[in-house]
Amino acid sequence: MSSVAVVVFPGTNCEHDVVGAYAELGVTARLVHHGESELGAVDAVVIPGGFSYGDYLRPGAIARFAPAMGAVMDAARRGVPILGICNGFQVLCEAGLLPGALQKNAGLSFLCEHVEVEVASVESVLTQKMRAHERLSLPINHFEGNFTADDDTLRRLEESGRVVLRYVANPNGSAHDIAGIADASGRVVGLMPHPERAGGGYGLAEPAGRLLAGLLG
Amino acid sequence: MSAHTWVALVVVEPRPGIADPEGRAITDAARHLELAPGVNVSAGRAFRLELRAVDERDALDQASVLAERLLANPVIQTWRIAELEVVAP
Amino acid sequence: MSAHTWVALVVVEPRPGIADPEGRAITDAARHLELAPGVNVSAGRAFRLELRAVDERDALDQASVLAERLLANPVIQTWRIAELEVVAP
Amino acid sequence: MDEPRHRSLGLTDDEYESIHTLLRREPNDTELAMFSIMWSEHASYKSSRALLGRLPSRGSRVIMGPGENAGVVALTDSVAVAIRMESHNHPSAIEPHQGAATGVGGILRDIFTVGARPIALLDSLWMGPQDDARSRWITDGVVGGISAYGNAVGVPTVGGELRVDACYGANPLVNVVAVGVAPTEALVRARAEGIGNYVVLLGAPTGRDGIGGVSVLASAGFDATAEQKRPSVQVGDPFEEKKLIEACLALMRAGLVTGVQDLGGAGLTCATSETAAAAGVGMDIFLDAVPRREPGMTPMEVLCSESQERMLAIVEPGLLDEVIATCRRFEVTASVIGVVRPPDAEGPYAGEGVLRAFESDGGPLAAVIPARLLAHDGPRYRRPMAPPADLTERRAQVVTLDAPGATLLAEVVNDPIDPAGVWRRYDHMLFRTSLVEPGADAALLRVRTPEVGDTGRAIAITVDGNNRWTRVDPRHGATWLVAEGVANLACVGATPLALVDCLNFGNPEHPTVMWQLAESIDGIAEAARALGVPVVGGNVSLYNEADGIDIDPTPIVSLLGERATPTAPVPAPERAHGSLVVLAPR
Ligand SMILES: Nc1ncnc2c1ncn2[C@@H]1O[C@H](COP(=O)(O)OP(=O)(O)O)[C@@H](O)[C@H]1O
Repeated sequence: MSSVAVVVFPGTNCEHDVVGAYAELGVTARLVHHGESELGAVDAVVIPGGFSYGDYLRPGAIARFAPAMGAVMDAARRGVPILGICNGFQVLCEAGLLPGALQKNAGLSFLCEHVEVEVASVESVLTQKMRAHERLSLPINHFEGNFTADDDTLRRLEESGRVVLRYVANPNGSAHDIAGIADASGRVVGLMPHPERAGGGYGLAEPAGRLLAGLLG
Repeated sequence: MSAHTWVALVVVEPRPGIADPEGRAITDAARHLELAPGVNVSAGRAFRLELRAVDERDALDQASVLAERLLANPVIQTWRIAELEVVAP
Repeated sequence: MSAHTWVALVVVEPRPGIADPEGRAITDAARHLELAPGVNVSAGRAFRLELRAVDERDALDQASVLAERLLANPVIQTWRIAELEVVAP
Repeated sequence: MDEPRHRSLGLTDDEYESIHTLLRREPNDTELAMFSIMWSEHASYKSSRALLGRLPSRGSRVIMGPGENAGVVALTDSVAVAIRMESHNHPSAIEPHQGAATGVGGILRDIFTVGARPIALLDSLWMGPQDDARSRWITDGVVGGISAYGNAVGVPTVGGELRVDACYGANPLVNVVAVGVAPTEALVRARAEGIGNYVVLLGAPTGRDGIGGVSVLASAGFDATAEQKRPSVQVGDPFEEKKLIEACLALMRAGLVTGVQDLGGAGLTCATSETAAAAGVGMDIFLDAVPRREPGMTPMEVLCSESQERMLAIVEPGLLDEVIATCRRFEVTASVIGVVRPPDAEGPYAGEGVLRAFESDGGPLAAVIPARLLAHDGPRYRRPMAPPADLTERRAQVVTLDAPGATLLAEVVNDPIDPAGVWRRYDHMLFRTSLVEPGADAALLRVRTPEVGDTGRAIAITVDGNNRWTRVDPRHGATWLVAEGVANLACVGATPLALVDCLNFGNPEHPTVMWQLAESIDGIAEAARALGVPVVGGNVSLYNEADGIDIDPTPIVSLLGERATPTAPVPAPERAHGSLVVLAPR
C-alpha cells in the first residue's frame, strides 16, 4: 500500500485535511514533524496548507530552513513525487524547488471561495490522471497566491509545459493565470487551490480526488 | 577585540520589473485621497537588526548575510543596508 | 515654480513597547540559523514614494501627509522619512 | 490637588473603603491596581451578576455551565462540545484590526482552556452607516482583523452577521462565538489543585500591553479622552496562539496538567487569583521568573499586563520535565513562575488561600491578597432601573403596507454590505467539515477532529441580534431572538442543545439601560425555559455609549444544535437577485 509523508511546520493547519482526503482514497498518510531530518520510506511527500511560522517575513520563508526540508530536498533528488498545496507551494518556491514567487493577491484581500481551473498540462505527477483542458472546481484560500516570475522564467515554464493548472477567471492577478506549476522533471508540483477541500463535509469530490490520486501514479 | 551593539536598517524592495501588487494598491489609494497628485508608491520591508559586532566590517557582514539568506527573496526582491551605527558598548 | 520628481523613503516601524510578533519570529529564525548570534530583529515597512514637488519642503509635506494618513497606523506604529532626494526635472 | 489614586484607577470611594476593610489594612499601589482590574465591570460583572442568575442554565446534557471558561454540553457519551461568546467592542473602536483580532484570540483560549479543540468561529458585527468614512474604516479593519487572526490560527469562521445602524458609529459591536470539541474525559477545569504543584506560564513574553485595559476600556464609555488610551492597544499573534493550542491539547491529552487557565483581560492577576480561589488554596508567584518583552517593568505592570497568547498551567513537580519537553516540541516557552500553597495557618488571613507576589524567590513582597477577595468578593450592584418614558408609543408602532412600511421594506431588503464580501475573506472551509455553504440559516458542521474521530453527528450554530426588535421592546425582542435561532437550526435539520448570549448595552448607571438589560435577560430566560434550551454561558458588555448616548439595547443570541450527519446536501433557500419578497398583510 502506498504511503504519503505530510510535513507539518509550526502554524501548518491543513495537515489533517490532507491525511483525511488521502484516507478516503485508501492511501495512508503520515505526519512528519518539521524537526525530523528523515522521511522514512515514502511514495510521495505533501507539504500542506496553513500559515507556517505565521506567514511572517514571507509565506514559506522561514519554513524552508526546517530540518524536514533537507529531507524533502533529498527526496526530490531521488525523484520522489512532491506536492505543495497553498502554503506548501509557497514553501517550495522559497526553497528553490520551484521557480518564481507568490505575492499578495492583486485585490489585496484574502480570498476563500470556489474557482474553476483548467488542466494546462498532463505531464506532471499531479495531473497525470487528468484529461488535457479538463475543467474542475477547486477551493482557494489565500492572501498570497499571485504567482510572479521574470519573463524568461515564465517563457520557460510555458515552452516546457510546466504550467499544470490555470485559473479560468483569474482571482488574484497571477501571471499567465497560473494556479499550479511543476519543476523540469514534472515530479515536484505546487498549486494554490486546495483539492483536498473539494466536497467539504460530504467527502472528497471526484475530479479533485483524481488529481490527488495522480501523485501516487 | 570587544564586541559592541550595532543597529542596521535593512531595506528590502521589489525588484525592478517585478509586479508590486501592494505598491499598486497603495498608489491607487493615495491618488484617490488626493493627498499627493501623481504619486507612485512601491511597497517594501524595513528590518532593524540589533547585532553584537566587533567593528563596522563585522556588523556589515552579519547584516548582509542575514539580508541575503533570510530577509530578502532574491527572485523578487533587492536589499541594501540603508543605515548602520554603533549604539552601545 | 516648476515641479521636479522627488523620491522619499518612508520607514514605518512598530511603536516601542508594542508587541512585534513578526520581529520575534524572524529573530528566532535568525538565531536558529546561527548567522548572527544574539541578533534582535524588528519588522517594519519601507515605502518608496515618487512625488512631483516644487521644492524639498513641498516633497516633505506630501510624504509626511501620506505617511501619517495612509502608510502608518499611528496607534501601533511610528514613521519617519529616512531618505529624500530629487531625481529628475 | 491630585485625585486619589483609587479614583484614577476607576474605583469608587466606597469600593476603596471595602478593599480597606477586607484587606484589614491599606492596599499598596500594586494591590490597588490588582483590585481595580478584578473589580472592574468587565471582570466582576458587578452591575449584571444579580440578574444573570435568572437564566436557566441546567439541563441533562450540560457538563459545564456559566462560571467556567466555556459552556460544555454532551454530544455523545464520550464527546463534548464547548461554546463561548465574547465581545471586544471597545478595543475594536480604538484599533479595529487588532481589537477584533485579539478578540478572536481571547475567545479561542477560553475554548482550549477547557480541553476542547476549537473547530469554528462565528461573528456578529454591528457597525455605523457605511457612507461614513470612519465607519467604513472600522468595518474593514474589524473584518480584516478577524480574517487575519482566524485564518492564520487555523480555525474556520463559518457564519455570522454584519448589521448597520447609526447608533454603532462611534461604538461598534464586535461579538465572536467560538465552538470546540473534546473527548469528555479530556475536559479540564480551571483549578489550582495540589499543594506544592508548580504554576507554569506558557506562551508569549509579557510586555506593557493593555495596562489597565480591562478597567479603562471595557468599563467606561467613549469620550474625548479615548484617544489617550491608545498605548494599551495589544497586537495579536495568531502564530503563537496556534502553537499554544497544539501544545495545550497535547498536555491535556497526556494528562500532564492538573488545571489550566487562560490569561485574558486582567492577565496574571486574574488567572492566579481565579485558579487559587476555585481550589481554595494559596499561591506564591515569583515575578522575576515571568519572561519579559521589555526591560524595567514594575511588579504592578507584570501582574496587570494583558499581553496576549499566554496560558497558566498547574503542574505536579514530577511531571514538569515532560511538560517542558512537550512545550519545546511545539516551540512554546514554558516557565515555572510559582507554586501552590496551603491556606494560611495563622496571621491576619488565617484559613484563607492567599496570593503572594514576590519580586523574586526570597525577594521583597509586591502584593499579598487573599485570592477570594479578588476573584469572588467584588462589589455587586443593584442599580436603579426605569423603563423609557416613551415605552407605550414604542410598543404601539405598527408596520403597515403604506408609505412608511414600503420605506421600511426597502431598508430591510437593501443590505448595505454584501455578506459574500465578508465571508470570502474568512477561511470557512478548513477541516472539511462544512455541510452547508455560507449564507445558509445556520452553519452545519460534521463533528470530526483528530482527538475524537468521526462522531457521525453534526452540529449547527447560529448567531442573531436585532436592534429593531430589542429597541422597541427588549423583552419580546430577546424572546424572538431565541425563537429565531431555534427556527434557524430547524432550517438545517438540527434541534437545540444549548445557547450562549452576549449582552451589549449602554451605561448601566442610566436607569433605562439597566431596565433594558433586565428585560432582555428575562426575555431570553423565558424563551429558553419554554423551549427547554439551557443557557450555558455568555458575556455582558456595558458602557457601550459615545458622548453620553447609549447604543440600542443589543442582546445577541447564539444557538447550538445537533443532528445526525446528513449524507445528502441540505437544501438551500434560493434568494437569487430578482426574487420576489412578499409582505403579507394581516
Ligand atoms: N450574559 C450571560 N449569560 C450567561 N452567562 C454569562 C453571561 N455573562 C457572563 N456569563 C458567565 O459568567 C462567567 C464569567 O465570565 P467572564 O468573567 O467573562 O469570563 P472570562 O474571565 O473568561 O472572560 C462565564 O462563565 C460566563 O459564561
